[in-house]
Amino acid sequence: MTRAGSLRPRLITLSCAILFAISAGGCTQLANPSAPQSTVFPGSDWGRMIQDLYGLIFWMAVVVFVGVEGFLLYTVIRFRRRREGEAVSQTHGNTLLEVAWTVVPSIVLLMIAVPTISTIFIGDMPPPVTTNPVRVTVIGHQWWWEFRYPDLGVVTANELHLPAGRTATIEVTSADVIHSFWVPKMGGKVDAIPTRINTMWFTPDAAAVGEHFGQCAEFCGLQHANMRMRLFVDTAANFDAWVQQQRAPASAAAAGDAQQGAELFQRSACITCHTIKGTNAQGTIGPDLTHVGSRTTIAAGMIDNTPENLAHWIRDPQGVKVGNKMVLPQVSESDARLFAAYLQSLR
Amino acid sequence: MSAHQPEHAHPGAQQYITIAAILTFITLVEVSVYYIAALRPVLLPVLVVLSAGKFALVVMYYMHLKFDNRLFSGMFLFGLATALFTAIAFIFLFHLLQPRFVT
Amino acid sequence: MQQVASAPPAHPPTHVEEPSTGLNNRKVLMWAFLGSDCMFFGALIVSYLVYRGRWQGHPVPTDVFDIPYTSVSAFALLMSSLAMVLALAAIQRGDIRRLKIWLLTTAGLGLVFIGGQIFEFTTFGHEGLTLGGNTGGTTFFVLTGFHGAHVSLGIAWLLSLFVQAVRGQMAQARSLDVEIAGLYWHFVDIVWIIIFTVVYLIPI
Amino acid sequence: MATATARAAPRAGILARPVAPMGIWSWLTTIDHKRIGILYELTAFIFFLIGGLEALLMRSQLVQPDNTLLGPGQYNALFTMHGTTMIFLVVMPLSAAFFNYIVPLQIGARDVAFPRLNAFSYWVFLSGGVLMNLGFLIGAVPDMGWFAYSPLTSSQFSPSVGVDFWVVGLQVLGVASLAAAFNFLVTIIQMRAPGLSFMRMPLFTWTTFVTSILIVLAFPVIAVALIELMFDRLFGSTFFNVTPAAAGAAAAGGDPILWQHLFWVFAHPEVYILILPAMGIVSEVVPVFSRKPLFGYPFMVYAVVSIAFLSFTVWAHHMFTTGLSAIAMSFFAASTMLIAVPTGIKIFNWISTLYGGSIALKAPAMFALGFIAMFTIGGLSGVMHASPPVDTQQQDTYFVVAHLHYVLFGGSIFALFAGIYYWWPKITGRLLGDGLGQLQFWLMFIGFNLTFGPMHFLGVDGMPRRVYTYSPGMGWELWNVVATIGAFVIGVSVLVFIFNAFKSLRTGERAGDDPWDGMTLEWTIPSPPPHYNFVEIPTVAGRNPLWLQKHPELAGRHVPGADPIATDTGHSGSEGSGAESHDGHHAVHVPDPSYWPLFAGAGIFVAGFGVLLSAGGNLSLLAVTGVGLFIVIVSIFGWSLEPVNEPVQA
Repeated sequence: MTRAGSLRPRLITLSCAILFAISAGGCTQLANPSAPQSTVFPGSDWGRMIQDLYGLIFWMAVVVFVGVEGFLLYTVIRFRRRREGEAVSQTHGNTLLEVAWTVVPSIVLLMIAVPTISTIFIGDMPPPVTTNPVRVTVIGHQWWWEFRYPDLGVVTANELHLPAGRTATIEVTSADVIHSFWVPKMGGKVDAIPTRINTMWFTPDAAAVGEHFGQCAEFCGLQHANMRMRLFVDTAANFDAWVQQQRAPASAAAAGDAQQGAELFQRSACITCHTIKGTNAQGTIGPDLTHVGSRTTIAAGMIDNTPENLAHWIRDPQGVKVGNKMVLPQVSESDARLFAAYLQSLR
Repeated sequence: MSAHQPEHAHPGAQQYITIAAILTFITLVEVSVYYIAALRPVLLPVLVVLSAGKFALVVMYYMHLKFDNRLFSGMFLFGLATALFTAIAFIFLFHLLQPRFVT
Repeated sequence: MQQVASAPPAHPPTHVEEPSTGLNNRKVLMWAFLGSDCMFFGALIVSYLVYRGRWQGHPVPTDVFDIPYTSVSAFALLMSSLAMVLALAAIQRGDIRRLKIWLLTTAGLGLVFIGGQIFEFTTFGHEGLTLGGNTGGTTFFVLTGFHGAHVSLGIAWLLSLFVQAVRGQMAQARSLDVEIAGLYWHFVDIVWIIIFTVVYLIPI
Repeated sequence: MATATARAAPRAGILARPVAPMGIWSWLTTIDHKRIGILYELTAFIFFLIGGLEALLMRSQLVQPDNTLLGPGQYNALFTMHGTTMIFLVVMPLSAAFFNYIVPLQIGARDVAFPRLNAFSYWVFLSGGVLMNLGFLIGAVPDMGWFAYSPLTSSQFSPSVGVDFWVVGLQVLGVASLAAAFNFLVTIIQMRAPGLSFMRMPLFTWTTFVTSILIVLAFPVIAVALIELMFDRLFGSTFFNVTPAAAGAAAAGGDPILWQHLFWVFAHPEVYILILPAMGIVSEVVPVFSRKPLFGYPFMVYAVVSIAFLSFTVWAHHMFTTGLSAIAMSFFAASTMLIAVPTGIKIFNWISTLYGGSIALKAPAMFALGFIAMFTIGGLSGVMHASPPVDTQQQDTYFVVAHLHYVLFGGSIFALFAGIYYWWPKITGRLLGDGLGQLQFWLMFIGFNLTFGPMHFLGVDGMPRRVYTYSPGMGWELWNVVATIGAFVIGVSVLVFIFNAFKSLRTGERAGDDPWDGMTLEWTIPSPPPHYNFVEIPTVAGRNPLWLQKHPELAGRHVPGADPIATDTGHSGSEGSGAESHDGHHAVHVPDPSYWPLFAGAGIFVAGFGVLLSAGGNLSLLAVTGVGLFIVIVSIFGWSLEPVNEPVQA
């Protein structure tokens, strides 16, 4: 027993050191700022409230983790069997101890529950800053996002623009199955459910100006993995400029490839599904293309919006993203190039 | 845990018929209150109480839970209570509780 | 017909271990089943209640309900419970003749109920309430249909007891068989007590 | 012997009674709880290999960004079937295998309360498992996720019959689970040996009892949900359908959220159905291998019972992103956090059982310790999801995948392997090799943490679940490679186990009655037990009766004087001949085999198959279902007319 006794402090130190090393290593990794969809670098007021809560629970969990696992490890090493048939004292329990580890965790959980519930109610109430909010309706489709700004008369797809410092109130719904709207930098996800409208709000930080990634977070069928989006947090001036640009009808194609492409487009099946404001194209099944040339990606954030990619997409949408609703008659390579030139010109 | 409940502990035919008379009476009341316009505002609680009474009478006397081993009551009531809790929760979730923030 | 070498001697295998509680296994099973069935009907009834007041289009169930008609068939089912306990009381006394009468009465009242339900479903269908028409029709038909299936199963059970009684296979010692069938039958009845109130009588 | 006890020519039933003592028919017609337990174990293990293969395929696809090993449809089918298989065809039946084999032994019974119902449960389970996997043969595998959220499951968005295979398969599996749960409920209430009061029952029997209650109350709800989904798909009802059946028609009016509520009212208790038996196994293994009785037995029992109660009040914590009201979210958050209290009690009591003991680090103990360590991590991340705002960042990410695998793999699977190593000698009469067991443990432990540990990081870095591909540059590449390597290490550990099992069956060390210095009644009888289990039903005078009998000096505060197991032949040891030498009036009651459970199970298979045939749109094929139900009804009649035991000719 004396041998074990002298071993004890060293064992405690050792096991705790190992566990702290593991948790600390974990924490550094948990904070990977280079991941564009990281959930722990909030760029909005709502995101920060969630992060504060997460931080509180996380560090409590680390303490409990180190305590419990350390105690377990220590116990196993300290009381491992050294010879067969050892007699050990037959404790059956200790009511005081057991009441203690019923009450103490309850108190710890209460410390989590109170800020949790207050945060729930803050998120459920109208946003605290209501001066000049930006209202956006988000509609999930298999497998792309439609963004409508009802007060600004802007309709776009897959790329959401918001001004820094102004509260965005988001109404989320779906045109088909359940999706989930999620831009981790701004806060948690909200499900897009047909027949229902869910709401959330957040105010992008001034420091968050730039491009952020998001994607559908509720399994929605074949191409769930490729239902992505971008959020651009703009400065106030840039946002206003963007709105002015997006409100305008499609710029008339000048000449050359783009103009040939425009004529081709108006005669094609494209107009049954897509809208280009100011033209005959008034379909509502696919994304609004009025300013498609101003977007950075196509196919719901899958590929960059370059003339080559666009032409490839038009020639073989099922090859790029199997199962998507865009089913076309075969388009010749030269026609595809014309289409792409036209669409690229829609800025 | 008590041993066999002797069979003669079950009530006799006379009591069964009395219960049936009460059940008939409650059913008549139920259907009549349904047609009394003045009772419309309190129809819901009245009907709930009356049908709960019918339910309890059948369970206690015809199914003998009043006389039988308490284990049976426990098994049945546990299921019933879970079902009731779930049903009430659903009514809250779908009809009574709505998110406040709706623009 | 070799026996396994390790088998115990096959003395008359009548010795059954005394159950821990002194209760009958099958009766415990039936009560456990009824506790479980509460959840089954609870889920069906709650599906109806969730949509109640959110029905779209017409007709909806409350448009077509005929309360006096359904009251009569509900009453038939209620009285079948009386016949059922009288059948149980009869076999507990060893009165097989009355057992047969009451079993048949119970099954007959059950058939009246089922007949009423078939007629009701047909009428509702003619008036335009269909399974796929709106959530009212969907939840109403599936809920009451599964209750009807329970009743039908009960009728088959009662009739099989009746046939055994006619063939002279029922005796006072088998009163538990009748009691267990009765528990099932009464449960089906109390479920209808709830359905009748919640679905038919309570206004939106 | 054979002449004297020849059975009467079968008269009482419709069919001749099966009599073959060995061979395939004896297994097909067996109603011996031990053989049924072995059937469950083998079947579930085969499904474990299938489910594991599905996981390895998925991990191979995700090893690098933009991988093209699998297409989206294949990947979606794999994760749907992996989840469904592991839950319903692996963890539940593996637990059921131990319920079957061990619980009657622990309570001193010769069989379960309804042996034929027990066999029926197994055959229905097998039918459901086969129906569920039939889609692989015709290329229509369910691919809508194991949670089957409407309206993705409607015939509009999932016209393939894959969803129907899932619906029908799960419905049939539900029948099997319910039948088994009723049986174990009645068995534990009714068949306990004299003196074995509830508060003396071994913890594994307790968790079986509570699990059975959960099944009995939770499965009817999924049965209703599946019926409603089936009606929507086959008969055009509108429980969950949102969009109108025909263009121009009024909106169908269905609410997809109803499915989620019904599903999670079932599926949250289901989580405890998966974990409670594991906790029971650990509560058996930890005391035996530390040579101490379970610390705080009453608290452990209350914890199990309160977890069961609470499990019906927390379901909507799976739905924090669906737009619940603030009050509802607060309620479900609070009830979810509350469930951490009894869970914590269990962990502290296990560690306290170890504390001050003499811990033998043999394979069963290693797996049990692995369970405690890993389950703690899963529990802590669970508390994080219990907070709705935090959950909105974690829901449907790999963080949740990590959490659920720490609970269900680090939890349930580790505990089930602890149970396999612990009870294998009782079942087969031979020990599994401990060296190979240690190797398997460390491979599995390391592989498990390599696979699922990094998934926490992936989740925090924003990787959603159920994606078949991702782009480079998301910061997810490294941890996906690590996770894939870990998954293959787990695969190797399972191969080590299979090798160990075969080796043990051929040349394993003979176990004897009581290889671990056990505490409970199953270790008082020979290994493997004779088919009647106990020559004489023991009388129990305390918790851990065998332990007290063997070590009266350790009895501590046990009531002095009472013999913990009052039976003269309970420890006879030799190959069951004890019964013959015993005097005449203690005939052993063991039910005879029967064809009917098998036929009834086959009838259910045919009925389910009929629904699948008609799912193509031809409802007249429902006649096949009619035939199946007819077989079931005939079987039930044959079953109820057949006496439990054939009368024996004098």
